[in-house]
Amino acid sequence: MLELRKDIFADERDDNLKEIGKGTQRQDMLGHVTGASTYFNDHQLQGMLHLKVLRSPHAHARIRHIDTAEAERSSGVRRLIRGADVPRNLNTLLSLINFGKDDEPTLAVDKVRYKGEPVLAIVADSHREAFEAIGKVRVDYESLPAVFDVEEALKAGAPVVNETYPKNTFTYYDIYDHQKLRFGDVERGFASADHVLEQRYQMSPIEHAPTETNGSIAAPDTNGRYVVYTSTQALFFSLDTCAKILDVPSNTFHFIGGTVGGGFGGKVDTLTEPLAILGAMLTGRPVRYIFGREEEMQYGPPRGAERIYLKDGVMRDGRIVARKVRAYFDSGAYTRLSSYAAVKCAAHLPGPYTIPNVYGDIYCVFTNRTPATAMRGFGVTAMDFAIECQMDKLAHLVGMDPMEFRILNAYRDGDMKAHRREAKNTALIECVQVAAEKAKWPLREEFKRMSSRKDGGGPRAAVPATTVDSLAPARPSGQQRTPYDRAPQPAAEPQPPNPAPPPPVSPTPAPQPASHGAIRFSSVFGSRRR
Amino acid sequence: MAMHRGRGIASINYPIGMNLGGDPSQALVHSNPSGKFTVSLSSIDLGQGMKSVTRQICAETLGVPVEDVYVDTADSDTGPHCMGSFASRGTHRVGNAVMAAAKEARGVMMEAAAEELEVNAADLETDGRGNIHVKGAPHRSISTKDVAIAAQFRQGKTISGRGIFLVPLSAVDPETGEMSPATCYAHACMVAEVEVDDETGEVTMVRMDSAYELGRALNPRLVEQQLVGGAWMGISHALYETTEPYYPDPGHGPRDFVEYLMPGPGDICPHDIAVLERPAADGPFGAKGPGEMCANPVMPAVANAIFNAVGVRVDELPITPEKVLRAIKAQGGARPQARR
Amino acid sequence: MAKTALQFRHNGRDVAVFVDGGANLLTTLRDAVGDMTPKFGCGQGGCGACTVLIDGDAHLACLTLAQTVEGRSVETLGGLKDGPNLHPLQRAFMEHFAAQCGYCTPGMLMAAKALLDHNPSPTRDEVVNAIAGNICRCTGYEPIINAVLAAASGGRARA
Amino acid sequence: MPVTVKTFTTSGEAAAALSSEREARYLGGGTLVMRALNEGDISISTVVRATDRALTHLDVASSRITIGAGVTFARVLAERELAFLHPVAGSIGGPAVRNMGTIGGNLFAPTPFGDFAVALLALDATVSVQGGYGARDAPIEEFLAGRDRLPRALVLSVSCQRPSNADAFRYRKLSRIKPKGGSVVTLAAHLPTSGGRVIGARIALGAMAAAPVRAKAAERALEGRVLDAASVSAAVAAATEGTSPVNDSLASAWYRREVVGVHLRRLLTGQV
Repeated sequence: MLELRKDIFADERDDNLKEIGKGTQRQDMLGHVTGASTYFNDHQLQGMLHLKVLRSPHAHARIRHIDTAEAERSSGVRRLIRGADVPRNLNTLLSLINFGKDDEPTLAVDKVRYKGEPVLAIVADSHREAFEAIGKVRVDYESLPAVFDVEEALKAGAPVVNETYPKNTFTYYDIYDHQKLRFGDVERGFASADHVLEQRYQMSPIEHAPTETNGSIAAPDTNGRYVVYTSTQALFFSLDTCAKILDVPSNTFHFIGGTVGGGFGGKVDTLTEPLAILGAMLTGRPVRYIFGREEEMQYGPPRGAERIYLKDGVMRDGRIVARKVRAYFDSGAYTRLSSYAAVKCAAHLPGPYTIPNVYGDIYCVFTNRTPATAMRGFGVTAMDFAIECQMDKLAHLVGMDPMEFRILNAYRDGDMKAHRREAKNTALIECVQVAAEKAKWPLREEFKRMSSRKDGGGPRAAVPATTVDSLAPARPSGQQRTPYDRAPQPAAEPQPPNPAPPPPVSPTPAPQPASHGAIRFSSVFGSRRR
Repeated sequence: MAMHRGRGIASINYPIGMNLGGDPSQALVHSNPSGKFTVSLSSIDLGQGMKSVTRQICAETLGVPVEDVYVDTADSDTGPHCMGSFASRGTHRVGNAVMAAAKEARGVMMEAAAEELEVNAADLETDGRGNIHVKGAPHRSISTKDVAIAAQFRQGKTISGRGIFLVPLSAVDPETGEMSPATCYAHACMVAEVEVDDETGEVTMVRMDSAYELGRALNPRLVEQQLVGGAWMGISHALYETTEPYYPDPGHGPRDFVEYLMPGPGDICPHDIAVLERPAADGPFGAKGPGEMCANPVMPAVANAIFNAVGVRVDELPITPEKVLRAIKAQGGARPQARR
Repeated sequence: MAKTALQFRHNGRDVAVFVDGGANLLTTLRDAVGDMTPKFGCGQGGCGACTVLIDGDAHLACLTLAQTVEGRSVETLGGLKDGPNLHPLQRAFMEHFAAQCGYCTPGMLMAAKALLDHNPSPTRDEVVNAIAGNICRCTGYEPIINAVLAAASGGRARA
Repeated sequence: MPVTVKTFTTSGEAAAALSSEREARYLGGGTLVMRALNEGDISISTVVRATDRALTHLDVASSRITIGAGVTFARVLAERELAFLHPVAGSIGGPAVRNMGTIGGNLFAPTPFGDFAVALLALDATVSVQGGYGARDAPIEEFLAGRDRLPRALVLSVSCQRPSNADAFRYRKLSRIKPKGGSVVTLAAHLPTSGGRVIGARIALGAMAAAPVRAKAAERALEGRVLDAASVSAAVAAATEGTSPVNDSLASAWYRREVVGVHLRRLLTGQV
């Protein structure tokens, strides 16, 4: 049951609209209820072949030898694909937008780093024949010690999971092994606090479990191109990832998708398109590669587990004066998108509250499990679990009503946030007040009268003196440069307190963008070759 | 054997969009001589309603009924570039791109109408039902169909438009983490009520009351779909699902839908939702994106409700009956907290 | 590989196809008959996306050996409409916004049809049990249950 | 090696085919065999079917009931004479699985599945098996203990005495998901009474060992006694004896041991 509270913030809205705000029927609903909606797999192609992947049974092992003689003779087998057949068998998803180094092979060559990692693919006339051929492949593995705990992985002597990052943690800005957030001085905050509370929170990996599993169909198209029916959540992202891995111009591909049986973040990683296309290239026939449910659950990328240490200083009157976070993202064997999760997580601290001293160290850690990826609420969901459980404990500690405790500490318009931007368009207080009203949760009058639009800014708008880590080495040339990048930014001078950010240079008159920090154009996405 | 009830709350905000390599989306709007419009995208509909929301945004911006607009998406040969459907960026980025494209198309349409009615374009307005008339003189009117025919066959104008919306990359200061992560934030508060069996640790959802602030409910039915479905996923994350039940030990991972635990149709509870709208300065009609954040408040609210019911804090997800039972036994039995 | 001839009624029409030994009904309907409405979700019997009716009863096509439907009647979502007219269940799913990605919808509708064919005025619990074998990851089930109750005997469902 | 389907009109022929070919599997409802084929189990090259009507025969007229191995859970649910088994059949799968899954197939289901077998164990059922040389009957406990080592036999039917009164047979399945889910623990009890005292107590547990298992110590605690707080507590205290639960994704061995007693108490005291 949904109620629109039009009375709140009415003065900021123009509700004189015709189509916006109406509960118009979905454009795709008739297709859904008649079964006419067309998903990637709902295509009949003449002479379709089926691709199955041989996956590693070991979490960490060296590949000494692969014997495919018997498999190649197995009935119905059209082609066997190994790592050596992949034109560029090393990639990381965000290399397309200039973030992170290539660290993941499409098919493992020397080493397998997680149980289920693809080692070899077989393209055959039928599912059965593909399975039979896979059963005849002999792989000689040399098992290696594996590490599954994020903190163990960071200890000296831990097995090296991903040689691109030998310390088992993603490198940020070429200098740090974690993403930082520094705002004010938390140690001074803790010293002045009436109570200090440190807690540990732990989330475990979660599967997107869309009812449609990952998959794609690739087929030779006209004029030397390939048509690819795909379940991707990001059409051009996947198209360009395939262009890079298969080392062909991006217009070699004609991607068709758009109707997906649930994504939730689990269909961004371009898991099946590269091999399906390569299969079509090598056999000249349409090839379908679709994850089975067990594959999706155990070897499809999950939402990464996170371990969070959260320390707060709070005053008797309920004001939180310091919040320190140390968090570990379990990226699994490869980077994929987890490197960005740590950045998004750092930006989220300390949650929707104005706290004068905030400190964050967020690690993106490699372990020998299925590589994690984005999932609904990426980088924020687990941190919100930790923060909001901790807020309840702090309220309990100072004997304050949990709702009132949220309103007291809530951020308001004009406050300075920990990532040093002014809080605007805030509405946490109103949400708490309305939820309390709906749940018949008593609030004292003074808290009912508080507003996101009152009592913000002023002293709360200042960037407090901040202690930065002592060893801040000069910044080297920056990450993998592409020919389209401008010269690297000069090392950022310490920002003057409360700087007026320069007006954003935007190629088109984007409607009234909010103020941003220094602008650095990254590569022109999509049309460049590396 | 006793069943204990408890209530817990959580309040959150959520960043709209991505700060990674620049976050652009493009849109094309074109029409045919019968005055019908097509929005051409390459953005993906995962079920969140991408096609439906952009259709309404285009119709509103053009000033035509939604029935005159259809969205065609995800053919890389026809659709313009888009980063993809994730990070709550769809409504905001693609919506703005569609608005920009529709504005340009509207501009041409109004010029063509002005030429037909021999007035200044600035004196014209659309009635949202397929007609364009002189402000204050509704009888001096022309249908968008006739304008389209005139534009095509007499005036030689193409009623179409292109749009791009880019939130430029905001560089992150390595020392302080200073950055512009997002241009606007959605908000929410959730009150969850649970019942805990203190002999088995089983937790049952009793009800949820929530308030979500989303800038603008572009389509309240689609918003309701996200908030109801998102809350269900929140319950699933809170009490049920994981690919590694014994994490960080990778063993006993589920391989099918019997082993992978998610709330069934018999596990759902009433959920009473209020939606607030404080428009974002740069959102299409103020809209932010409800799709991702709607699950986030449920997990902590449920954990806090379990504490209120039996006095145990379980800080590890999912909060299985075993974790609740072990905590109850460790403190020598249930300790219900003050009822709120 | 030697094929086996198979004849059965598909949505009221007689069809004849050749299947491999061990082929399941889902692959047969999609690849041999060309009916794309039943969906592959798991191949394990756990998601219900492949639910079809065999002689009026709900079955999982992915766990049904194709040859076992010889001479029997198979109904899929492709046959639910009555000519151009939507079935009451289809209208109710639309009105109640009971689908988002739509991938579980074919299975949900066939499970609901099997229920209403045997029990025109089900209680809410009976609806919950009828879709117990159908996984939906998007809607949270509430709109689907409400839609089935609304479709039951023209909407006079017992709550 | 493509899969060959062999259909026989009599169970005897089917049993002979099963025992003669190493890679043959019998197709009951399909929930086990078809899943294996879908997931690429290349060890199956022959699927044996039997259309023998005897396999779907249901004899519920007398106090000794006989259920053909090919009878589905849905058919049990539709049979009024088998009302005492409705909670059992109703706790298995969704409606589609119940239209397909068979009583015979359930006897082979690995833990934590096989809830119908748990009920049959508590009812001291007999399993009629078609060996290579004709049918023979085996007590269900013996059948379950040896089901993995059994030469490839075809189950023809199961039979058991009808419980003396509705209250004598009780069943409870605990799963994390409602209304349908895998078993955390399944309990079935047959407690015939004479003069208020339990005579011939049978308690069977599911998901507490590799196959359904009897809680004999708990049975002994009730045998010959009135069902009261003392006897119930004695039975509950002995509930885990002889069990060997495992960790799986539904629950841990620790948890199963902790709660089996709680649920046994609720089963014996008739608590919902």
